[in-house]
Parts: sequence; structure tokens; C-alpha cells
Amino acid sequence: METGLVLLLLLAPFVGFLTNIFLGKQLGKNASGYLGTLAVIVSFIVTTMFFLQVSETKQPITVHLFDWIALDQFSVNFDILLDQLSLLWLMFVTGIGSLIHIYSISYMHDDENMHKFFGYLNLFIFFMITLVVGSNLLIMFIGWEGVGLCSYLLIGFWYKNQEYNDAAKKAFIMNRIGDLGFLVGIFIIGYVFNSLDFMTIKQAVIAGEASANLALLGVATLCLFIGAAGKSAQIPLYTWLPDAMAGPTPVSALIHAATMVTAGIFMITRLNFLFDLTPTVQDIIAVVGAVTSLVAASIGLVQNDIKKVLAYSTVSQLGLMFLALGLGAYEIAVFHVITHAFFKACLFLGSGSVIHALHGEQDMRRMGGLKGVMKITFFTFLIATLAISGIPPFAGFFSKDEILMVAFHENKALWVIAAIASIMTAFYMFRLLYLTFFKEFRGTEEQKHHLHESPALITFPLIVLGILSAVGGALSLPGNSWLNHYLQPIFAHKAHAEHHLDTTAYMLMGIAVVGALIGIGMAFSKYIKKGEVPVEDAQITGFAKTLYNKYYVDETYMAVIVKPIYALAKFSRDYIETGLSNVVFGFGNVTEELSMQGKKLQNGNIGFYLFAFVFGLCSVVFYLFFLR
Amino acid sequence: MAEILFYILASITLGTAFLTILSRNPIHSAIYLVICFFSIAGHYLLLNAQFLAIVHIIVYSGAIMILMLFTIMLMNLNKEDESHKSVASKIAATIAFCLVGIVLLAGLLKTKPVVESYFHSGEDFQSIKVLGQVLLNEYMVPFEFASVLLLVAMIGAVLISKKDKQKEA
Amino acid sequence: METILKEIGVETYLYLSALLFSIGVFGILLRRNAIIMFMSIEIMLNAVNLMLVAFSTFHQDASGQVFVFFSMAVAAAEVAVGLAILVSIFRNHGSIDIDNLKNLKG
Amino acid sequence: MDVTIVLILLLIGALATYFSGNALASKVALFFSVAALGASLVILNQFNQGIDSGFSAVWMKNPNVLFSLKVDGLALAMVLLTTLLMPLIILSSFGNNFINPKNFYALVLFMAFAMVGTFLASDGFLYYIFWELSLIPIYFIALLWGNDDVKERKKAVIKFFIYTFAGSLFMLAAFIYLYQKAGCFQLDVLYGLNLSAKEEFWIFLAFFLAYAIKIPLIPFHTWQATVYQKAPTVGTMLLSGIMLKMGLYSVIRWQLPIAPNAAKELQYVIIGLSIAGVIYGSIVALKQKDLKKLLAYSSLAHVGLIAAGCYTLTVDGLRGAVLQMIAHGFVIVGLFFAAEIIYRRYETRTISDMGGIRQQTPKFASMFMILVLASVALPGTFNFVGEFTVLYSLFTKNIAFAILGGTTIILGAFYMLRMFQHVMLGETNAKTFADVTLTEGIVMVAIIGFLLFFGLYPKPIIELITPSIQEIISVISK
Repeated sequence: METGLVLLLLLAPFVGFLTNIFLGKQLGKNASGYLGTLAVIVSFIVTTMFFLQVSETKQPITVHLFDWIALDQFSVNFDILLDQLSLLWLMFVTGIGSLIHIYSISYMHDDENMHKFFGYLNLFIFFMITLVVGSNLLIMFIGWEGVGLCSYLLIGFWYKNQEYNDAAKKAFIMNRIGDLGFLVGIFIIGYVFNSLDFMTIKQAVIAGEASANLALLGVATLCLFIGAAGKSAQIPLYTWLPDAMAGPTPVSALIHAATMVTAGIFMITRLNFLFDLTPTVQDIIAVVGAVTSLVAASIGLVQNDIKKVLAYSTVSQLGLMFLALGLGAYEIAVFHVITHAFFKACLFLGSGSVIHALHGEQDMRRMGGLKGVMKITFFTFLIATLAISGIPPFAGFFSKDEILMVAFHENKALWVIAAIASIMTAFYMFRLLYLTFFKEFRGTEEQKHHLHESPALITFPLIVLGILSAVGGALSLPGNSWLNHYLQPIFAHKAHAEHHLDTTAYMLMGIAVVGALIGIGMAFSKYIKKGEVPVEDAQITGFAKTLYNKYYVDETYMAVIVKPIYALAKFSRDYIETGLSNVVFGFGNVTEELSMQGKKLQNGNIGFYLFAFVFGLCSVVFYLFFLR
Repeated sequence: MAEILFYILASITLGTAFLTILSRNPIHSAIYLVICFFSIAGHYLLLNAQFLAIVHIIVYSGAIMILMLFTIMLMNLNKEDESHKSVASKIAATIAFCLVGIVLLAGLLKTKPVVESYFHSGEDFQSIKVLGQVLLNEYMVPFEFASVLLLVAMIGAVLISKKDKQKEA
Repeated sequence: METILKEIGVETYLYLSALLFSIGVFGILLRRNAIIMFMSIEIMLNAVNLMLVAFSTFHQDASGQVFVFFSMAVAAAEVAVGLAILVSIFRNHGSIDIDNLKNLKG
Repeated sequence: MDVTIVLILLLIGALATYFSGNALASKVALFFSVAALGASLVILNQFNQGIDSGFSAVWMKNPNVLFSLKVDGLALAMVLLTTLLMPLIILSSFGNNFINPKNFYALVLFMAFAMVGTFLASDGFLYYIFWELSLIPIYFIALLWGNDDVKERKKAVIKFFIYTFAGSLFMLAAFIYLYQKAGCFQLDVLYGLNLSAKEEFWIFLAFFLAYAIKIPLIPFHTWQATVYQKAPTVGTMLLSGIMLKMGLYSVIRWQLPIAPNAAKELQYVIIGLSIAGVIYGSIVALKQKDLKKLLAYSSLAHVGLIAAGCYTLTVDGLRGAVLQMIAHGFVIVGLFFAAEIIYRRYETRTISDMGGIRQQTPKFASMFMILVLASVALPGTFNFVGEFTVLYSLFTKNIAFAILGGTTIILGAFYMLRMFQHVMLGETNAKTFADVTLTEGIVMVAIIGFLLFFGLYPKPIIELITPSIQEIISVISK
């Protein structure tokens, strides 16, 4: 029974994928859209059943499917583990997934390859489920790479545009850099524990078997963190995520904001017992997270592409989550993942709605004044923006506040960085809101003529996500956290001590809210009061230009890594290959040259041959008789 | 007695051999060679190999030399028309001759002389009868091969020297 | 008459045939007329034959003489074919001077 | 039924193909290749039941040579790889028009015969003969049915022939020396031979030269790319799919157990060399203009990793190497076939002349994509199973090996996706691209199906090869 349900959970999206890929064209657009959506909803329903069951029994469910890879010291089986963490993750993956599928039915309706789009989305959900429910690192790795593949396919969905294809390729390769780290981490863990199974490792850690190999485990967790940084777009592997906005907007919402990019956080949370053993790596994670959050937020301040702003905001928020992870506050990171999934999905879908209304326009300088026309979009967008800015009582406030609070207690410097990033977030999010929805419309007359509110299939997910963004904070209210209790069993150590609502806590909350309000106020004075519109690309100067060009990180990577590799490839192809080839031919040439010399002896002069013969004979006789 | 005979024959052999290679006229060479062959046949007789001596005269002096003479006459070579070789090659040839001669002789001189001198058991080993038996018993197969070889040589010679009809046509 | 070996020993025959052989070599190197070269080859062959017969008598073994037979057969065949080749060369080139025959030059 | 039936079927198949005439040749060849596949499946069944399907008979008294074929899991896996790929390779050529097809297909089957013989032979002399025998058909296939300018092709093919042949001669010398010591060429006897360290060193080196050229490892690889490019695609498939594996298989079967101490001494050097090949091959592949050449360099990179796995001398390393050999055999055949499918339509192998194919034939694009992904060892494909195992074994040797070898994950994705982007994606190509035909589809689907199925369920293959690998390891570590 359980096996059947698990298979249903896992395979429903896969069947959806197969049907859409092979029969999608025959089915027609609507049918393929609804079919794809249905597949995810089935998974969602099954997940809910399991979720309720596990919430009650508190017993994780494990299912053995089949044997997979056998190694000398241990073997890896294809097992499924449904525990509190994976079910929680599945809930919002399939839940938000369903909403975004619904949204896409309308959004992608005009695309000729809509059935493929749904096929890929289903495949993504399938791999995401695999990632989450795998009972060992290697199955997680299947999902891990699988979602990377889907990300590649969906970023490059409009494959006729080579720039999009470049973005897709970049995403895949950057992810693979992380994957190598992940793989090495897996090797070390397998080597140390002789198992890749989460439960087994956890038991071994609790039993203290790991203490002999702490240095090695430090390397392992560092490698795993590199993997997580690749997937979750942390410094130095974050540059793919903004480029990934080349994909259709629902993809950005689902993969590049709500679910896939949080896989790194999932993995670290899964292996929290290992990371707890290696505090140095935790420090690294915290610092990287904080710096990423600040850098990405600062870039987000000046971007004019609506999706790029959201992308940098995602990177920044992910940085905050890693900060929490690094500080050992896994449940807070998970909390922020969930709230972030709600409001960021809402923001992306809202921006998609705007882009849809403007027929593909993404530049905020060409928007404005949409508040009156697109009421639902605006309202949900406003809620999500308030949530991400950390205004109570919306969801983002609670999760972000907890992160800040932990940071404040652990390390003041990190707290300052995170707080600045939060203020910046408030600023650029409201900048986005003001530029898009307020003042006059700045696009062409024709666009203005066509402005309309999106259809119900688009607004429905917006409303649901808007509501969730508003009330999601209830999952983990300060002082009485349902989430902490729920997640307790998956942590090796006792969960991060809940903060009492003392004076410091209230003061910190106050500071956070005031900070957010300062950011909002700055945006208000700049874009509403003064009515400024960001200048055109060519006129951007000074530090803003550096920011606008993302600190030239892409260019640096290009110059320092990609170009030299290309140069090396070219050099190897043109010189080393020919050189080696010439060495081989050299043997042949030497032989040929020798024989050319030998050929001269063969001059056709019989007399000469006879002389040679006679001298040869004499020397043989001489040797035989006189030298031997 | 035999010793004197040997030295006379030996001097004829060597002298005519020299004359063969030195005379300008090929016909003269051929005739000197015939004399040389006869003297070799004489050596065979001295060694009591009568049958071989006769065969030698028949094959060499008879068949081979006649063939050569015919060829010379066929080609109309009976005049001294050989172009001069360069002096260098002549010197080289002489040096080579001396070298071969010295090396061979020196080699032979250096070998240990046969300790036991010749002892004749009196057994008959080289009469025609014995030879025939050896040839057709022990050396049966090579004998047959030799005959095949001669046949092939004959056919080959005919084929080679035949005028190419197609070419003429 | 085989007492000859008692009187002069087999070595003398060796020297004789060695000298004869050298003369053959000399002729081959000296002359360029193909027919004379053939004759030189015959001289060399005979030098060897002579030695074979001498040893045959010395060892009282007929095998040596049998070899001489075969050698003669080969010589006859060789001369027949060789002369035929010479004739056809002469027909094509108009001379049998070996210096003109350099078709096999590498 | 013993295993000679497979050899006999292939040999008779070659003859029958030759005598069946040009019209029937391809079908007769296909029939016999399928028959050989059936026979090897029967052998597999017998093997699983524990029946020994080996064969042994005295071939020569002096030297002491036996015609002996040994069937263990390892040899059987390689034989199955060959007999599975043969029908696919033959089927893949159905869209081509060769001159003299009877000669062509007869040579192809003969090649299969020689390769199967190489995998099965357990007598050094017999093995050597099969080893060299396989060189002859591929020489003619590449020379007579190849691409491009005849002169260039000749140069490349003769270089290939002489190069590999020269390498093999060192192996022959090693075998002769071993015969002097052992008095026979039997594998088991050679395994048990007590050689001094110096002897082992030289024998190891002689074997290494033969295998390094065949596999090929850098810097002995210069024949590879040009021959792959010049040979007809069937020849390229035979070379890359199976013949390379002869070298790797021989490392496991002959080189390591015969000279284990030298292997232990030199393993780090050779693993280093192999891994350098992985990185170098990947980097050179990046900037290739010719599709087949690019695939050739990718093959260089992959076999480098396999070789590195072999020389770890661990169960994991050897097992991963064998798994990866099989996986690579399939995927590279599929990729070369994809190149051929494009060539049939566009008559070009230059990547810059392609692009925009996906729009015209989404089916082919999907299949090609899956092959590309399998080639970069995406989890879920069979290649991942092999690559993971190999990398893990490298890790147990030294973490640096795993990291450096693991760059294939990154660089492989780099050049393969770059290739895919320029070949398949972009604005729709002006030239029409006819959809894949039935035979083309069958071959592609069969390969993809194999890779995906065993990617998720590699257990049967793992169980097949593991006992013999453990046996070899026990010989090595005696």
C-alpha cells in the first residue's frame, strides 16, 4: 500500500512528462496543460496524505524499491525516505508546483511547444520529488542533477535564441561545478561511514563514530557546501541565476525562486548532523551567505529588468538562508525557505502577469501606472513585496526577523551585513513596485491600448500565493513555533533554542521594521515624490555603473576562466596535437630518410654491386677465420 | 710423377683462366675457357673421378661452351669492341682480386692441416656403379628436382629468347 | 691415380681452387661484357667443384661427387636461362654491356 | 554448447555475407549478427546456471599453444557488448550506400569475430592472433570506405595501422619472454608465474605500450581523431564502441594480473597520465570544428577515466571500469550514429554548418539530447553508474585523483552542451532535415533504452562481472 502510494507520488509527474512529450501534440494545448497540472496535483494529494500521517505518527516512512549501485564496501539502494523534512518540502514543492502549473496553462497558451513545456515542468517535479524523498545521498544526487537538467531545458526553452541557450548552458555547467563538489563530498562520506544512507549516517554520528575523521569530514562538508552553493546560487557560483531568467516566467517562479534553488538548503538541513560536527565549515557558510546576500542586494538596487531585480533578490534571500544554516539555525532557514517560496513565487508570477499584459516588455523604465488596470496583480504583488521587505505581520517578517535575531546573538558583524541587505531589499522591492504600478504608463501607445488584467487562471495562483504570503508566518510564530516542533526529529542535536520574547527580541524586531521602513521611505521619496525614472543604460555612471554591471563578475569569470580554457583548447588543438602527431610521423620520416639514403646504394651499377658483394664476402671470411 | 702432372695441369688451369678473363676477344676467351675446363677434367682424372671427368667435358666443354660460342657469334661479338673501363675500377678490381686471393689463401693456410694424411681403404666409392646407386637411392628426390630444374630452364630459355610476336606485329 | 693425394695432400687442391675462385672474382669485377662475366662465374663454379671432388676423394665418400653433379645441372640451367636473357637484352638494347643495364636503379 | 558457437557463427556469417552477393549482404550480415547475439545469450544463460561454456583444444605442440576460450563473467560481458552492438551497428548502416557491400559487411562481421575472439581467448598466443586479426578488417574498412580525400585518409589509416601494430609487437615480445619462462601461453600459468621485479617491470611496460596505443592514452592518441574522422561511421563505431575496449579489457585480463607488482609500483604514474588524458581530451574537444573529431576527443577523455579506474587495482576501480566500458560503448556508438544521421541529411560534419535542427526534427533532437546527457553521465543513465564507481575508486586512492578526474563532469558538460547547442539549437536551419527513418529510430531507441534501463537497474551486469573481477583482484594482490 505504502509502496504503491509512494510510486504514485513519484511517478505521477513522470507519467505526465512521458504523455506530454510523446502525445502532447496530438492531445492539443489545453489537454496537455491540464494533464500536466493534474499529474502534479495527484502528487500533491498523495503528499498531503503522507504529511498528515507522519505529522500524527511522527514515524518516518521508508520504502525499498530496488538495488542500485554496488561498491566494494557498501551498496546503494533505491530507497525512499519520507520523514518530516522531506514531506514538508514536498508539500510546498508540489503545492506551489500545482499553482504554477495552473498559471502556466494560461501563460504559455500561445507557445507552439506548450506540451513540451508541461512535459519539462512535470519532469522537473519528478526530479524534485526524487531529490527530496531519496533516502541516501546518491538518490538525492539523481534528483539534484535531474533538476539541473530540467533547469537547463527550461531556461533554453526558446531554443532559437542562442543567448538563451548560452544562459542555459551556463546554468548547467555552473551547477556541475557544484555537483563535482557534491560528488566528492559523497565519496568522503561513503568512505568514512561505509554508507550513504541518511539514517545510517545519522546513527553513526550520534554513536560518535565520526569523531576519528573530523578533518576528512570537514573537507566533505565543505565539498557539499560547494555543491549547495552551485545549486542555490551562492558566491562564487551565483552568476547563472540572474541569467536563468531567460526562461519563461513560470519557470523562474518555480525553479529559480521557489524550489530548485532551495535544494542546497534542503541538503544541508538533511545532513545537519554532519555540519554540526564541523564548525569551521559552518562559519564559512555563514560568511558566504551573508556576503552573498549583501552583494546580490546591492546589485538589485539598480537593475531595471523586472525579472533581474527579482533574481538578485532571490540570490540575496538565499544568502540569508545560508547565513541561518551557517549559524546552525536549520529550522529557521527552512522557515525562510517556505515563506520565501510563497512570496517569491507570488512576485515572479505577478511580474509574469505584468509582462504578459505588456507583451513581453521586461524593462521597468517602460512600465508604470499599472495599478489601475491590473488590480489583482497589483494587490497580490503589494502583499508579497511587503512580505519580502519584512513588514509585519506578513510572512517574510517572521522568518527574516528570526534570522537576524540569530545573527545578532551569534555574530554582530554578520547581523549588520544582513540588516543592511534587508534594508536594501526593502528599497529595491519598493522601487520595483513604484516603477511598475505607480505614476504614469511609460510604454508605447499600442501597449497602453492593450493593457488588461490577466485571466483567472493567472490570477487564481496569485491570490492563493498572496494569501500564503500574508499568513505564512503562522507556521513559526515567535515563542510558539509549530515548525520547530515538527522538524525536531530530523535534527541530531536539539533545535536552536527558541528565543524568548525578551526586550532584545522586541528591540531587534523594531530595528528590522524601522530599517525596512527606511528603505521603503527612500524608495518613496525617490520614485514617487521626485518621480524619478532610472536613466538609460548609456547614461549610468560611477559606482552605479559597476553595480548595474554586477561588479563585472561575469566579465571577470570570462576573462579569468573561460577565455584561458578556450585559449588552451585552441593551443592544444593547433599546436600540441600537431606537435604530437609530428612526433609520431617523425619516426616514419626518419625511417623514410634512412631508406632514401639507402636507396642511393641501389644505383643500378652491377659492377658496384659486385664490389660490394666481394667485400662483404671477404669480410665474412676474414671474420670467420681471423677474428673468431 | 703425379705431382709433376698436377703442377702442369694446375699451371694450365690458372693460366688459361687468366687468359680467359683478360683477352679482348670473346671468342679467344671462350677457347681459353675450354682449355681450362679440359685441364680441370684432368684434375678429376688425377683424383680418380673418371665418370665426373667425362661428364664435365660433356657438359662444360661440350654443351655450355658451345652455347656460349653460339651466343657470341649470334651477337656478333667476335671483335674487341668493349669500351674501356675507367682506370679506377680496374685498380679496384685488381685490389679486390688480391684481397680475395689473400684472404682465401690466408684463411686456408691458417686452418689446421689435416693430421692424418690420405689413407686409401681400397673400398670402391667412385665407380659409375656406386655413384649411380648413391644418386638414385640416397639422392633420389634432389635428382628428380634437378631434372625438373633442367626442364624448366629449357622451357624458360626458349620462352625468353623467343621473339615477341605481338611486338613485331 | 688417386695416390696423388698421398703425394701432394689435399691442401694443394684447396690453394688451387682458391686461386681459381679469385680469378673468377677478378674477371667478374674487371670485365663488363656479360658473356665474359658468365665465363668468370663458370670458373668460380668449377673452382668449387674441384674442391668438392678433392674432398670426396679424400673422405672416400661419393656424396661430394653427387653434389658436383647437381652443381653442374644448376650451372647448365643457369647458363641456358642466362644466355637466353642476354640474347633478349641484346635484342632490345643492342649491347650486352652491363654498364648500360641500370633499369633496376632504386 | 560451448562458446565457440559464437565465433563460428560470426565467421560463417562473414563468409556467407561475402558469398551472398551485394544485394543481400546487409541483411545476411544482420541475420548472423543477431544469431551471434542469440548464441551469446544462450551462453549467458548457461553461465548463470553454472555450466562452463569454455573450450580448449591443442592447437600446436611446438610451440605449446592451446586453442582455449575461457568464459567468465568479465569475458562474457565484453562478448555481449560486442554481440549486442553488432546488430545495431549493422542496422545503423542501412541508410548508407556502400560500394561493394558484400565485402564491407563481410569485413564487419570478421572484425566482430576477431574482437570476440580477443575477449574470449585464454591462451596468450591465440589472444595475440585475434588481437592482430581485428586490425586487418578495420584497416580495410577505414581505407576503402572512408571519407574525404583519399590521400589524407590513407595517411591517417596507415599511421593508425603501423602505430597500433608497432605497439602490439612489444606485447608479442613480452609473450615470447613469458613463454620462455612458463613453457606455455596459458593464462592461468602466466598468472602463477614468479617474475623478478625487473622482469615484471619490462613486461608491464611492453604490455602498456600495446594497450596505451590501443586505448589510447595520451600521448599515444594521435591516430585516434583523424582515423575516427576519416573512417566510415560503421568503422568509427567499431573502433570506438568495441575495439578501444579490447585494450582496456586486456589491461584487466592480461597486464595487471601478469605483472601485478610492477602495476602497483607504476599505478600512480599511469593514473596520473590517464587523468591528464581526461582533462586534455576534454579541453581539446572544446574547440573542435568537426563533429566526429569532437566525439573522438570526448572518447579520449572517457577512456582515460576508465583506464584510471583499471589501474587503481581495486574491485571498485575494475568494476567501474568495466561498467563504464559497456556504457561508453553504447553511448559513443549512439553519438557517432547521430553524427551520421546528420551527415546523411546535410552532407557535412562541420559543426558551424549545422544548427537549428531541433525545430525540424524534435524526435531526433530528444534522442540526441539523451545521448549527450548519458555521455556527460547524468545520474539515471548507465554512464553515471560506471563513472561514479570509477571516481569513487579513484577517491579511495587519492582525493586529488577524484577531483581532477571529476573535472570530466564539468568539462564534459561544457563541450557536449556547447556542441549540442551549435548543432541542434538556434534559428531553424534553411536546409530541410528529414525525420529519422525506422531503422535509425530502432537503433537510437535500443541504445537509449539500454542506457536508461541499466542506469537504474545495473544489478544484473554488476553481478555478472563481480566474481571474475574479484578473482583477478585476488591474483593481483597475491
